Amino acid sequence: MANTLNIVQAINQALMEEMENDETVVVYGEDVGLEGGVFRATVDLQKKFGKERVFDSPLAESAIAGTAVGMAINGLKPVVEMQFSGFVYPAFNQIISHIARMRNRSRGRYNLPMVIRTPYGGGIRALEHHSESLEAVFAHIPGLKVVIPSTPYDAKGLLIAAIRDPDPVLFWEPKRIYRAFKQEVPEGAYEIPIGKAKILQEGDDITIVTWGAMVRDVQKAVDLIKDEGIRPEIIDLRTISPMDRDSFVESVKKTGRILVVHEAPKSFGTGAEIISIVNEKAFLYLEAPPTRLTGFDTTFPLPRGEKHYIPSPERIAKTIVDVVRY
Amino acid sequence: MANTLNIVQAINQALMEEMENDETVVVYGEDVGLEGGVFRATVDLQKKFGKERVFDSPLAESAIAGTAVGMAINGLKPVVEMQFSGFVYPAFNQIISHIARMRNRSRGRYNLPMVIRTPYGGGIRALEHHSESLEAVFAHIPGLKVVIPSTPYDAKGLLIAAIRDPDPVLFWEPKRIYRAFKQEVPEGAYEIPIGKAKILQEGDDITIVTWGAMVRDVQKAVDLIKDEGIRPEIIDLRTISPMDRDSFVESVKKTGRILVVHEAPKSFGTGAEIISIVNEKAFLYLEAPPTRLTGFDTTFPLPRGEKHYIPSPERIAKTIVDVVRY
Amino acid sequence: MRLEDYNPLEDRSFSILDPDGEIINEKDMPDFTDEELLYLYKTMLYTRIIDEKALSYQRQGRMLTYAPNTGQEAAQVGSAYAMKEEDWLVPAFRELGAWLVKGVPLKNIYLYWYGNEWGSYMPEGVRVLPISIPIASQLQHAAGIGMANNIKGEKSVAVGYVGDGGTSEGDFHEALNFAAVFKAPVVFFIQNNQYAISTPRSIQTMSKNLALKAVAYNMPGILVDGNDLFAVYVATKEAIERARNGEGPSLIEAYTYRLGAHTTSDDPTKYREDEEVEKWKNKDPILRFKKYLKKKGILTDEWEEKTIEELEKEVMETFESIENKSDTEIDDIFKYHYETMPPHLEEQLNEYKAFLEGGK
Amino acid sequence: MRLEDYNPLEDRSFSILDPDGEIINEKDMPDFTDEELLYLYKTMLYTRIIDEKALSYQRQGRMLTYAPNTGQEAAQVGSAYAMKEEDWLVPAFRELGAWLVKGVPLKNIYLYWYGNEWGSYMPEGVRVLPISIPIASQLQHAAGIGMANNIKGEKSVAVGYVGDGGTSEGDFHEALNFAAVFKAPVVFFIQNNQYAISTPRSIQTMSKNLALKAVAYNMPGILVDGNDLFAVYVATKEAIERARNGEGPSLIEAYTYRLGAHTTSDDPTKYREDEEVEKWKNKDPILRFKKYLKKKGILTDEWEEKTIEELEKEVMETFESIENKSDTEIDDIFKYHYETMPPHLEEQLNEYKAFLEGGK
Ligand SMILES: Cc1ncc(C[n+]2csc(CCOP(=O)(O)OP(=O)(O)O)c2C)c(N)n1
Ligand SMILES: Cc1ncc(C[n+]2csc(CCOP(=O)(O)OP(=O)(O)O)c2C)c(N)n1
Ligand SMILES: [Mg+2]
Ligand SMILES: [Mg+2]
Repeated sequence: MANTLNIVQAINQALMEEMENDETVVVYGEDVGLEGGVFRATVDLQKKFGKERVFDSPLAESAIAGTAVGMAINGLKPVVEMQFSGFVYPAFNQIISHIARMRNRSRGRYNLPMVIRTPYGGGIRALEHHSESLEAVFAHIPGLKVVIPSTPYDAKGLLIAAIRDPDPVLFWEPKRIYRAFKQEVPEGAYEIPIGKAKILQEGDDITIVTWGAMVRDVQKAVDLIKDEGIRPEIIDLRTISPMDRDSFVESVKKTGRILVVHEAPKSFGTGAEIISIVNEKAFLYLEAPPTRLTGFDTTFPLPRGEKHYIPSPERIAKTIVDVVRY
Repeated sequence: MANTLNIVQAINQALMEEMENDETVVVYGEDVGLEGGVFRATVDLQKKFGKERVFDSPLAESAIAGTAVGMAINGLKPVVEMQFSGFVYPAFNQIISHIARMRNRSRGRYNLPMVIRTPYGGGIRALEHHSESLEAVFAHIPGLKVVIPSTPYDAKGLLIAAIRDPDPVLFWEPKRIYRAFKQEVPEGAYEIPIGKAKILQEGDDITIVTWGAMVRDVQKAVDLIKDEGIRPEIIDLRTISPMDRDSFVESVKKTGRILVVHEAPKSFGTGAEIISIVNEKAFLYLEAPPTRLTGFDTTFPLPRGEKHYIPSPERIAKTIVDVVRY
Repeated sequence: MRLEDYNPLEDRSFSILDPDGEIINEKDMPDFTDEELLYLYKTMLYTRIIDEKALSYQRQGRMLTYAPNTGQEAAQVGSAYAMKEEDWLVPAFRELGAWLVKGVPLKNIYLYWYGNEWGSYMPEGVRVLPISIPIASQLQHAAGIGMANNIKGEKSVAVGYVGDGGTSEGDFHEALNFAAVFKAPVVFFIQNNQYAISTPRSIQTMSKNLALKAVAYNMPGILVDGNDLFAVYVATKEAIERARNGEGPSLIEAYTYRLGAHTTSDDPTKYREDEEVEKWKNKDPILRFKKYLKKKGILTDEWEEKTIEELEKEVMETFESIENKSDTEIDDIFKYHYETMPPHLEEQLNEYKAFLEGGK
Repeated sequence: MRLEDYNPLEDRSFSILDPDGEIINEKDMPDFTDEELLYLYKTMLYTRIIDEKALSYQRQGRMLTYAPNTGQEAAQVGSAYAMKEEDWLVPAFRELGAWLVKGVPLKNIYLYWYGNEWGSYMPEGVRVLPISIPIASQLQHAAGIGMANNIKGEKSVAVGYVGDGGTSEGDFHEALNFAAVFKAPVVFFIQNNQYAISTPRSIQTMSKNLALKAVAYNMPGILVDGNDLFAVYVATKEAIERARNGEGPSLIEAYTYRLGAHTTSDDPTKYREDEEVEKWKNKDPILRFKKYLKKKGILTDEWEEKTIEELEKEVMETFESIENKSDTEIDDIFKYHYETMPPHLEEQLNEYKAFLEGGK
């Protein structure tokens, strides 16, 4: 059986099913219980599994992350929500100093099967701090996994994989496309492996790497220039760390060109890492400068300015053409 | 007049002189007052300027950073110390959500002339969290400046520039070489501009970019292979963000090769950013793959393993040769 | 009243004006002139009108996310009225009445919620910090402002606002602790409106009230009826003067209720009962103030009608003055990150402008 | 004693054994067998010997940074002795006596301070978390362990340790708050040794004692003489049993003193007077326990001499068993970041090994 679901619904279904399958899974965070989360990703979970396993927490991100460490050590699989990725920062110390390190620190004695879910990214005309895309910050920390789905199908499969992962996973959800489209999503558990990218479209003129909400914008961009005779290979990275390097390295060996598109700030972002890997592994194949099209190195603007920030399909299209015509 | 000082002493002198010159400068943090800091960088400041302007704070990094925001808005220039860079994380929310943003948020109405000083980096056989090099995390945040000196002379001049800067500066001090060597340091204030790298040695075979304690290791490495007939250009980046891009871009146009050496983890590090900039600005000049030699993508090991972590002069030397011989 | 004599562990609420507009505590009644009373009433009306208009603009799709204040006017207006011009207001994001009293132009406020950063550009002389979204983090700024006053020997006071939910954050603890340790002239003002989005106060903490958390820092704490402007004013005034006199910080819990939604994105019927809301409507801070003024013979229907009409006109004109005219300049996105724009930002700005000019 | 009846606001210290080895509170005296008393004494001796040896190895350049415990033995041993095997010990980094009672082998402890991660690999069945360096952050883990016990319906309790300095961190506040809100079976145990490195307790907080901070979370708080093993044991025992019975968390402040340096990198003469140290030497927890045992006739000089000799031998042998044999395997640096090593780590490991094999 399959249903047609959007991303929020797919996430909700993944949580439902994993809580059903595994009674050690617990869900908590700010407003996730009674009301089912500000984006309704956890809706009905409390009704179904009770207040013991699905509950509202006090307003304190460090404690949400920090208590999850204790729970994971003590046999549970906490899946906690941070209300927006811009509010993960109070939990930064717990994430970097403990969550990323407990397995290594204890030489494998204590591992942390836990997930931190949070909606990330801009484009929803929101207040300050509600549009952040700082996945690269966490990807730089040894010991973490950072996963970003771009479709309902992937969201469910990746979240299930994250919950079952014996190690901590940061699960960043592209809120701009939470409800943007629906897709057939099979009922019942399935996993999409963490650390594997997906080739969305094969081509041999240019490799385009992207993830999250930008996937659709890249697809729109490619559509805009479909008469230009360019055959791009589009890769949805799906996991930011550890990264599926082969996916784009092999692709670049074929295309000779690479464009990374992300909405996070440009400098020190994920694009830089991808480009460096390409330099290390496919230098001799490069026919044009590996290119980044990203958010600016500025704070994400309030709504009256936000349309400038996220690379538009038009800008992406122009950049694809520029790189191919280089 | 000039004195021969090591880095800690140069920092102390910079603080002394700026506190003398400008009565709005205040210094606080954990153990910085009476005892003068665990590394003695603030020694004698309290004696000289009193407990009002130099004081011990309670043990709370978020409050140290957060109160500095209020002080800076209210007319002071706080220079706060975080005891080790591994303990900056509780202050992450204040740094990223407020310190980096106050000027932009208020459209220039409130700017924050403040400095966060902290010893960073490994190699001192220390406990966990005492060896961190996560400058890239902060450099990815729009609105911050990240400065790292590598000599006593630079430490003083950069710190004075940081204190006088109308914007917040993160001043990361390479603790491994705090006392490693002395240098003539002139008395009296001088500034070294933030955002400007320094070419330590000119050459046209390879560009080596590094900073902090690795500068000396690179110099040692170059010395190890001085008979190989390789003429490297060595650049001390000095500011991680905003970066002096021209320094290495121009150099690569001459050398065709670049090696970035840092002790932070490899993936998503500063090396990636530098390599991407080189790709964007000097692609056609590249004769070999831009290369990174860095710390591993692992937690910094406890002392019995640390010798493996930081790239040794021998490894650097071998890598230089490899890149040049590519 | 003496703040030090009040024991928050006894869990009694300090109040002066009851829901029927009666003065139940003559002794502590502040000595306002009729003019002042009308100003305070007018400001509460202004606050409510701004709220109502914003909500209706939002429903019409002319306004973005907005955080309403209805029900909390006395807590906001009363506390800010206790501040002097030189005092600093350090808000969270739900302090409309306080902003107005402190001189923040409505234009700024609407501009902010309309999605433009210029809303946070405070006029010269208005010592108000921008809205701070990360919960409780702003309290540290209040503590720092107070610490700086001590260092500089200035007599101004910082008033930091936070919600009931905000008391659970680590920053709340650290800010109060720093302020106490450094005897900083700061007043921490909790608007306990019973909810943090959908999460009721009972889930935030087991402590009987929030004011008693002051005990942990050895500072005075007081629980006041937050819908009683007089009580709020008196307690805040005393806390501020205490701070100004070098006696250090205090904590005030204003017990109030958010009659509306958390923000325009929120549907409160999901998490609370109508009866609860009705109960609190009877405690409306504006209503009881009006009853008092009427009984005192200070307020006339004509004055009220005229005032409301004027205020509505002003609010509408202000909104119209920014509507559709407040798109962010591209340069503004880049210009304010550093005093001098670094080359990489300049490059990004120029590239983007070139793209726009290049058509498409 | 009833924890709930004790009021930390009164600032009285709970004690049983005075510095002269006299029982001053018969009513609360625990009912230990002679064997137990000797075990406790022996463990405190063990703790001190481990400390002394570590310091001497360190001075000889055979040991790295070490954080001494001398003076705090009663607080550590007494509290841990109140724990059952199924209870979780969540340490900061200065809990030597507690580790030993809970079954952490000395070898692990020395290995850790010797700079090898294997020190934190706890034997099966030893419910002790690794040393946590970031101050106060571990309390959240204790709260989470307790919350998990509630969810799983398990009857074990988590005891989280923190120093006086640690009470200033936001995490302290959040952890206590979570534990209280979720009625988690947790005991928060403050070793107030008067200093956080050079910073005296008086700079951490204005509150009269640290135990009273419990009031903010509506949990019991008690100030105990931390150099009195009996008092520490009784208070902790009651707090643990209370937690085990579903009555929620409590806070214990053990008032003690660090007789030595903060760590071997620290010089305490920079920030405190000799007289102060001397005063506290008279309150030595081991000395008073010894006086008590002597008076009771339980302890003989022969037993003590023999025991010390045995312990010293064991300590030296343990240290020698790890000395110079504990360099980290290169694989170990990489192997424990994830269950399965990702390709980029494998690559880095292989490249590095190839470099080492390639000579140079
Ligand atoms: C650090 C942080 N976490 C989460 C949020 C999301 N959020 C916005 S308002 C709010 C509730 C705040 O409740 P309270 O402090 O009681 O203030 P109120 O909204 O009732 O005025 C939350 C959780 C945030 N803004 N900041
Ligand atoms: C978050 C954090 N900040 C700073 C430090 C550095 N540091 C190590 S121990 C210490 C003092 C701790 O004092 P206290 O909590 O009283 O424990 P004690 O050392 O007295 O046992 C400090 C500041 C740290 N380890 N973690
Ligand atoms: Mg509230
Ligand atoms: Mg201490």
